[in-house]
Amino acid sequence: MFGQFLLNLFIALLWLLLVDEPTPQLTTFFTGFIVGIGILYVMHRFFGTQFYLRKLFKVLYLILLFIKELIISSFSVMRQILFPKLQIKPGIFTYKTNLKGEWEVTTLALLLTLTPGSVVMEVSESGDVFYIHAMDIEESKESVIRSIGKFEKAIMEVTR
Amino acid sequence: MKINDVILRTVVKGVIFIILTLGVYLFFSGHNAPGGGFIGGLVLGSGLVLLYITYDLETVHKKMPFDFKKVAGLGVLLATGSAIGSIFFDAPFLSQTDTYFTFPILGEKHLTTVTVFEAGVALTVIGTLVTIILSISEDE
Amino acid sequence: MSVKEILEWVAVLLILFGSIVSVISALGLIKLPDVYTRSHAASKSSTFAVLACLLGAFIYFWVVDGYVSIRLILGIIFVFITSPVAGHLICRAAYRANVPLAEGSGEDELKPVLFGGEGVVGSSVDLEEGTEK
Amino acid sequence: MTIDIAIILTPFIMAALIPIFYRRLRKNMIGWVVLIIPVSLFLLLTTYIPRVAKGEVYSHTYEWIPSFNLNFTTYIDGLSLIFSLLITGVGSLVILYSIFYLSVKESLHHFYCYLLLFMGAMLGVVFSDNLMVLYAFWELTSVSSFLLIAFWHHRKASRAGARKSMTITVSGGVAMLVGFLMLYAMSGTFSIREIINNIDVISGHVLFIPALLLVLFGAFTKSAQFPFHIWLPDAMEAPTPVSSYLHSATMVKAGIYLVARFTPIFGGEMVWFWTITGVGLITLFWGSFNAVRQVDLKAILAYSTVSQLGLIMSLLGLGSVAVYLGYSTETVMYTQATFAALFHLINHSTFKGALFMMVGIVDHEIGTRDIRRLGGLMAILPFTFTIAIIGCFSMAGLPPFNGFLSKEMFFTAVLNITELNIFSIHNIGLLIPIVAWVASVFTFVYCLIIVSKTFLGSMKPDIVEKNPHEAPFGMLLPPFILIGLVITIFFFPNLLGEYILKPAMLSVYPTFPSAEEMTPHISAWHRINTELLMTLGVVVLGIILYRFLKYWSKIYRLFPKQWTLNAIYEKVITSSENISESITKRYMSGHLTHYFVYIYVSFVAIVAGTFIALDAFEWNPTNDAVIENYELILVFVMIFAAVAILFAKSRITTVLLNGVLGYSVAFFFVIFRAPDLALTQLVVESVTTALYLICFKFLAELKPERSTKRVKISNGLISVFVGATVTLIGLTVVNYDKFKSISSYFEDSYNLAGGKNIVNTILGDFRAFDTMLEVVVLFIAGLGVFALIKLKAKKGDVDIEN
Amino acid sequence: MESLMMILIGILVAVATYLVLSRNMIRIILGTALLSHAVHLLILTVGGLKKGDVPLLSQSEGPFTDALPQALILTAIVISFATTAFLLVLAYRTYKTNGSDDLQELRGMPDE
Amino acid sequence: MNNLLVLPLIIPIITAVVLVFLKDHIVLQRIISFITMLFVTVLSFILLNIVQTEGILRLDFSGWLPPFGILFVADSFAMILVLTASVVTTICLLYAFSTIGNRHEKMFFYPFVLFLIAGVNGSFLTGDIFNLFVCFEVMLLASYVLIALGGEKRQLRESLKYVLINVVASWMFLVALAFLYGTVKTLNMAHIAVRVAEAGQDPLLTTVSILFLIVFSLKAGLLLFFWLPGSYSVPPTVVQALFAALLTKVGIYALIRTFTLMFPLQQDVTHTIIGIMAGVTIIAGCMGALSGRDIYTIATYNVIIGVGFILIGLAVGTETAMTGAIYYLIHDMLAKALLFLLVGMMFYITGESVVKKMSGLIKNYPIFGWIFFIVMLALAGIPPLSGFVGKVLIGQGAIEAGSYILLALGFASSIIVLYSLLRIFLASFFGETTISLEDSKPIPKGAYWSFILFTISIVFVGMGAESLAVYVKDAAETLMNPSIYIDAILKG
Amino acid sequence: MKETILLLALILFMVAIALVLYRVIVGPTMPDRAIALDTIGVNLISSIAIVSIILSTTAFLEAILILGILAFIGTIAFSKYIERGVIVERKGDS
Ligand code: NA
Ligand code: NA
Repeated sequence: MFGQFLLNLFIALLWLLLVDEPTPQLTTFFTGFIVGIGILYVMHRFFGTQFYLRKLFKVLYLILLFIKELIISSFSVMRQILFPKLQIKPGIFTYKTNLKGEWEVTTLALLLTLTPGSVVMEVSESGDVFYIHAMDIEESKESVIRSIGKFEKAIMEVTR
Repeated sequence: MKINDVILRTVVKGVIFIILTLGVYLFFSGHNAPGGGFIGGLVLGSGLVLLYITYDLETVHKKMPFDFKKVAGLGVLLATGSAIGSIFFDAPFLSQTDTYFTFPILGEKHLTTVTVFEAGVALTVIGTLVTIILSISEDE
Repeated sequence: MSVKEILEWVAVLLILFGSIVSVISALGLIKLPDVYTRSHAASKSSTFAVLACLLGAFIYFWVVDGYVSIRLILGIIFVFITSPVAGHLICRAAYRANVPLAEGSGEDELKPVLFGGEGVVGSSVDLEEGTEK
Repeated sequence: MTIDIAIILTPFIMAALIPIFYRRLRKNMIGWVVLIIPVSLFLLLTTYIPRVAKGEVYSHTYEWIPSFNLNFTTYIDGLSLIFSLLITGVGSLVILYSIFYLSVKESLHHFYCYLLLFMGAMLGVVFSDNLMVLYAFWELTSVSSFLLIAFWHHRKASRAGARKSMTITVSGGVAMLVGFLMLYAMSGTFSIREIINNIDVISGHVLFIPALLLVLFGAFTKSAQFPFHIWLPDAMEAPTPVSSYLHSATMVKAGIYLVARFTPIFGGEMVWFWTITGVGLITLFWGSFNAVRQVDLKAILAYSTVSQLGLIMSLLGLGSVAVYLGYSTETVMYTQATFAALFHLINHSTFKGALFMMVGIVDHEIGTRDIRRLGGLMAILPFTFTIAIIGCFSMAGLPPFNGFLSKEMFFTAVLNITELNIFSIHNIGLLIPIVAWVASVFTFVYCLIIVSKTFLGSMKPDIVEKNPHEAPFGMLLPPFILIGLVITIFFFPNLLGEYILKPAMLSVYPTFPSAEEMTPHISAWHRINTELLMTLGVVVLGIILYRFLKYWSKIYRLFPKQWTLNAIYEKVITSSENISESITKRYMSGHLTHYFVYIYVSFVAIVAGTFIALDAFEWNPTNDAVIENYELILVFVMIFAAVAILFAKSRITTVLLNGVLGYSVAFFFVIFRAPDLALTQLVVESVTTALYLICFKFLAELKPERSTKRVKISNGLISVFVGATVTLIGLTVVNYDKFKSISSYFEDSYNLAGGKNIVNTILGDFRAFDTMLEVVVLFIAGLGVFALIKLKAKKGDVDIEN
Repeated sequence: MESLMMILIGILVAVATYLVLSRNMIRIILGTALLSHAVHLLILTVGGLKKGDVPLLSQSEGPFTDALPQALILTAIVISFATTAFLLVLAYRTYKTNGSDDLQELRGMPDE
Repeated sequence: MNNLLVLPLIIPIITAVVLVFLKDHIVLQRIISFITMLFVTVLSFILLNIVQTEGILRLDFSGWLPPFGILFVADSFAMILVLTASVVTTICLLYAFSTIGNRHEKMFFYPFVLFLIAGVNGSFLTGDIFNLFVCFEVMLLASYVLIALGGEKRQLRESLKYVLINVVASWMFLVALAFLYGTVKTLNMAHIAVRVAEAGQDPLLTTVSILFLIVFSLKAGLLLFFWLPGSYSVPPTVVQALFAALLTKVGIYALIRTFTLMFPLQQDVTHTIIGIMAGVTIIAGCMGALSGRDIYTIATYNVIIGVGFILIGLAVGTETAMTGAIYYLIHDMLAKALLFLLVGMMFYITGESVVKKMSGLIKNYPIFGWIFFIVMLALAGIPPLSGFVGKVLIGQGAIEAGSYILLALGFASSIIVLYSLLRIFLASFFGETTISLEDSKPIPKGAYWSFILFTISIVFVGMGAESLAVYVKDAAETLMNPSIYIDAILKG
Repeated sequence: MKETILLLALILFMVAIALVLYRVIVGPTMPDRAIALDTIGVNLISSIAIVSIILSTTAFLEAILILGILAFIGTIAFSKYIERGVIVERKGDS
């Protein structure tokens, strides 16, 4: 995966040398990089791995997911702030995840924290159980558990 | 239940590069934009402190076995040394020289002895900041 | 109205929006009953507000000055990544420091794990001033 | 190197060499070696006599600190010669005496070293023409006499006596120094002779009288004049040779010398006349009156010395009239008082020196000086008795001893003065002879006491048991030489007058044309006159008083003990120490808050005081930048946070509020266009807050201030005043626009220093030196924190470690 | 604005002074922190506020706001930081050895 | 050439940092620090002489001409003080070698001393008012560490007070600087002088000058000396000696500089206030010295008296008085350092600090005792020792100016000085010796050497005052004629 | 108009800061204060961005990132302090 990226850089550099301007320009380098992307996309199957920019798309997806959750959750919080009569019942519940490794766990935890009405409070020593505080436990617990699978999948798309 | 700092540590592993890069950037950009040796050093130092907070003295010391007092001392020597250098060229103490060098690829760059001076400042700041925090933390 | 002008307005409105969100979240910080619920306000609404504002600024500088500020983007990324961590850490700390959940809270599955007691809400430690042992 | 300076320096050189001799020589030899110095100096000085008698003077200048006119100018004239002969002559005898008097177990090297120091210093005093050098030697006499008095410093009384003498004489010296400086201010010179030559210029100066009084203060303390005489009796703790030398013949005469030396300068002043005469007479009386009540032989002699010094002093006062009157055939007679003073000065040295040595012998052989335990010593100490009786009779003013001659002249002088009609003398002038006479009566009484209580009557049994012997020859020789002089001078007084006193008279009265006229012919016998009758009266009344001493001595008990001068002196010293202590302890409480209060109060009082007194306040907000709403909010946030700190109960809250303030400051830096500042402030504030938190681990939680309401209110007031001071001055400063800032220069930073960030070019180039040092400061702090934490006091470590 | 700042500075100084006059070491140290905030603002204010642009030649043609006070404040901030760091450590060491953080109890008598 | 000027500051700093790297090589640390100070001493002496022939020297850092850059200015006054400070430090180091102990030495004792002297020298030399602040801070930070180093209970307690008071003092310094910059808009001291003169030192400027007066008084111990007795009695002896010799003197230097160069025009206000403050200081110092029952108290209050006395010279303000003040400064630095070393040694030998609990020391330590005697006389201004010339000249100046009250106070104080020290001498050195020679603690050789060297210098300053006159007179002349200084900075 | 809106936004952020300050002062618990302080930092970031626009300078954009960093470090430090009483531990896994 990383080899592809290095190769891409190499192509860009090559491009820079080929163009051979009086002073090297950054834009030329970018041009070379884009050219490299094209070449690599065509060639990626020869490497036996995925096209490395595909991961990039997955990452972008994940980020968009983050943003979406953030927007939704902040609106939900604001709603609770602005409507005083709204009854909430906070509480703490657990969730056990299938994800492994610090990056995966962390990403999931951050995502969960950005989910409406929930904050990850603790991660168990083993690293697979989340203790989650919910703003309104009845409402949040279900929605969280519902969306958690989606998150796990999105993360695994990136990492595995 | 023992505390599991996995989230913190993972995130710090990621953002520490932003912080350190910013520190280096600030250090170099000082001459024409806000920044400089002092603030650069502070940010770099803060980055190190972040590591110490996230991990612990022993772990960080194993991976970065510096005596930060000496780092600071080195900084002072660098700052004063760059200043004293001018004496040997019969210029007033602290005189800074600057020239424009043309590098391959990087192009024309402005090089000045101020940079050495600022590097001294930065090292002192880093060294001192970490020394202070570590000394206190090691106290019982 | 040119694209530029529209974008400018978008930027300005984003900022205004952010500021409103920020005030609301500040109100939340005052109004919500306990530290955990307040942390929701802080780690979500406030973050959202600042992201909106920074994005607005980014667009504004881009559009008006033609200035693509990497620093702003980095700032956005940084805040975005770190603010949930902050929320997580503070809640954890508060909980470990015996800050009670608000009255009327529901179940607490963490308490038995951490303190070995029943999952009942509201430990009775007084945390009025500081939490040092 | 000329002779005169050699004379002064030799004793010092010898003193420096003593430690060397001390190691090489047998202990009993050291005195003999030392003796060489005064003897040879004396002989050398005698060679000056004929030349000085011819009116020659010798002066040489050696530069010491010419930049400030502090030069070593020696001056040998008649006056200084008298004193120098006394110093070396009596000095020789005293050293000879001390060789026998002091045991070899004593630390002789110290003794002779001090003695030589003292001798050199005295010679320096009398030979110096430069006031500053004179002062230097003057203080050196105090210092060396201090060492001599404290010679037996393991005794408490010795130390106390030394301290008293040093304190009093040095104080006098300091006053005298100020007087000298005033003289310099008036005349522009430190040379006594030049001042005398410029007397017309300075005599009308406002500083003239103060200078006069200050110089007199010095002279009086040194010469043990009332009420400063109290150090002298206590100084008797010194070994007897010291007393005999310092406290009869030399040091106490330094004041006399000074007065004589300055008579040409100040003599024409009424203040001078009255002060010296008055103080002299009081001292004369007080000394003799008190001598009578003493039981220690040395104390009697001490008071007697005080009294005799008063006598000489008063004579100098009387003689000063002649300076006022100026030269004429009628006025010459008034110079005779001075003549008598100088004459008596020599006489006193002879008989008093002898008497001290006599007491030394008694003390040495019998082991006590208490007259209550003495008596009947005539039989076993016949030679000593001879010394005593001759010395005492001379002191009492009886013929055929020199004291008689000068005493008669004293009476003449006090009688003469009553006829003058200046200085309001006629009002109380008659008191002068009366006091003089009464004092002489007491003098006679204590002389009788010395002789009879010691040598007459029957011996006390405990003394008999000791089986004492007459003193060795070496101890008797010096007093006998002096006694010999006592008698010789009586028979050949005019030799002394002609060769020694006459040239000195010219030194005191430089404006008088001839010394011849001022040198009276001294005759032991003259027709019966008032003076002789007065002497007769003294003898008759003296004997009566001595007979009935038991009955009238009760009057001494009338003086309450706590009101003696000594008691007052002690009281002043102790109470000034105690008052100082209580005041100092009161404000130096060790309580930091108090110190801060002093500092802030001074700050407000002095700074705001000046600000208001000079009417400097101005306020003109028209040039102010506009205030935006958000800035106003920020200001309120800051005020709110600041005030909240005052009421915060938890330390975390206070630190966080401080952080809020710091961040707000950073935001102000943003608003006020200071990006570098904003960045730095943000980071520093955060790091500082972190430091607080880290350190809180080792600190206690805040406790509510347990101050009283009064303290809180006063602290509050102080705070408000401090804040107001800063604000008011600040408002005025902001409006001040007389100058353009130098910083416009830095705006060319790109061309000058190659940087576009002006602040950074200032820090890195224009003012890089500040930055360099600031880095050093930071480094020191870091290193300091490390050292402070790592270097902890060991357990049970008392602060002995240096 | 300058006048407003001066008043703010005065208030900060007054509060700081009150803190410095208290008996507790933490309060006193905080007082010194407030003092430095105040004086940094003071230095900036006396140079004139908002009289020009940010002193960066790359950002504007001028006129610039006075850069010299900014440089001075920077130095002052650093020094104040250094001092505060040392002071804090000194304070807690004092507290630990003397067992009190009350300056009145830390008077110490001359005859101890 | 002029680059030499920075060496008295930069050489100690660089050496100090190098010594940090030699933490555990104590002997090497000693040698290097001593050689450094010796070098600085010689160098200062050379510079002092160059100033005589070439006039005021200046070094514009980075070559920026005044008033824009920072500069060092060496006039005779500054160089005399640099030289004296360096001499004192050199000799004190000798004392330290044998007494300070390994624990301190390993905790960067020598670096801190070198930083201290660097700050002190920098304060004397700088020609920029803000840089003066920075140099002060270098000195202060080093002093903070030195005073607290050791960690004793009392030491920390007094250190805390010392640091806190100095922090507030530094704050006041900054406030004063702010007001100064706000008015005259410049930082170069000569340039300030020019501008103040141009404005005729109006009421506001005078107020600002008074603020500086307060600031420097706090450092000098003029009136605001409360911090001094406590903090000067806790650190190790050699540190006390350095403090007594150097720290207050820097404040005095700053006061003299401020009111002769920058704000000389309203003397009826400023010098009157200085005079009153000096008078009160002397009185308070005398009361303290009288009240003292232990050697440290007496010694510290003597410092305060000295401060008051020197500042009489400034308050009086004539050239003679200024000459005297400079002489007295030199004297006071040497003699006070020696006094504190001696007092510390007394404590070291006996373990006592109360006067009455010691007795008869002179028998077992004769040289020690006589040196105490000599320094006592020198401090009392007894001729021909070091205090005399200064005292006489200040007295002369006071008479010239008609300041009789100050004259009386100043001269009376020397009696109290004598009295207070005499009390120590009589009670502790004289009297019955209770400890036999064998049982008495030996005085380390290095300490003896430092005593003797100080004594020689005290005698030299007194007897050889003439050899210093050319420097001192030049210094005073420059102080009294600020135009000489100003021209040297701004013209040429 | 845009100017006014920006100013309004800035004022709103300031108001938010002022409101949050209440939480800093009142607490009642330390985590509350920590959260509040974090929020203040975040709001300051926004404010600086707006001021940058108003002053039309990019000089302060570093401050934004730095403030973000500091707010993060500060919050971590605080939470560790609250949780463990120390900020920097000597040994791992304590
Ligand atoms: Na969430
Ligand atoms: Na601060």
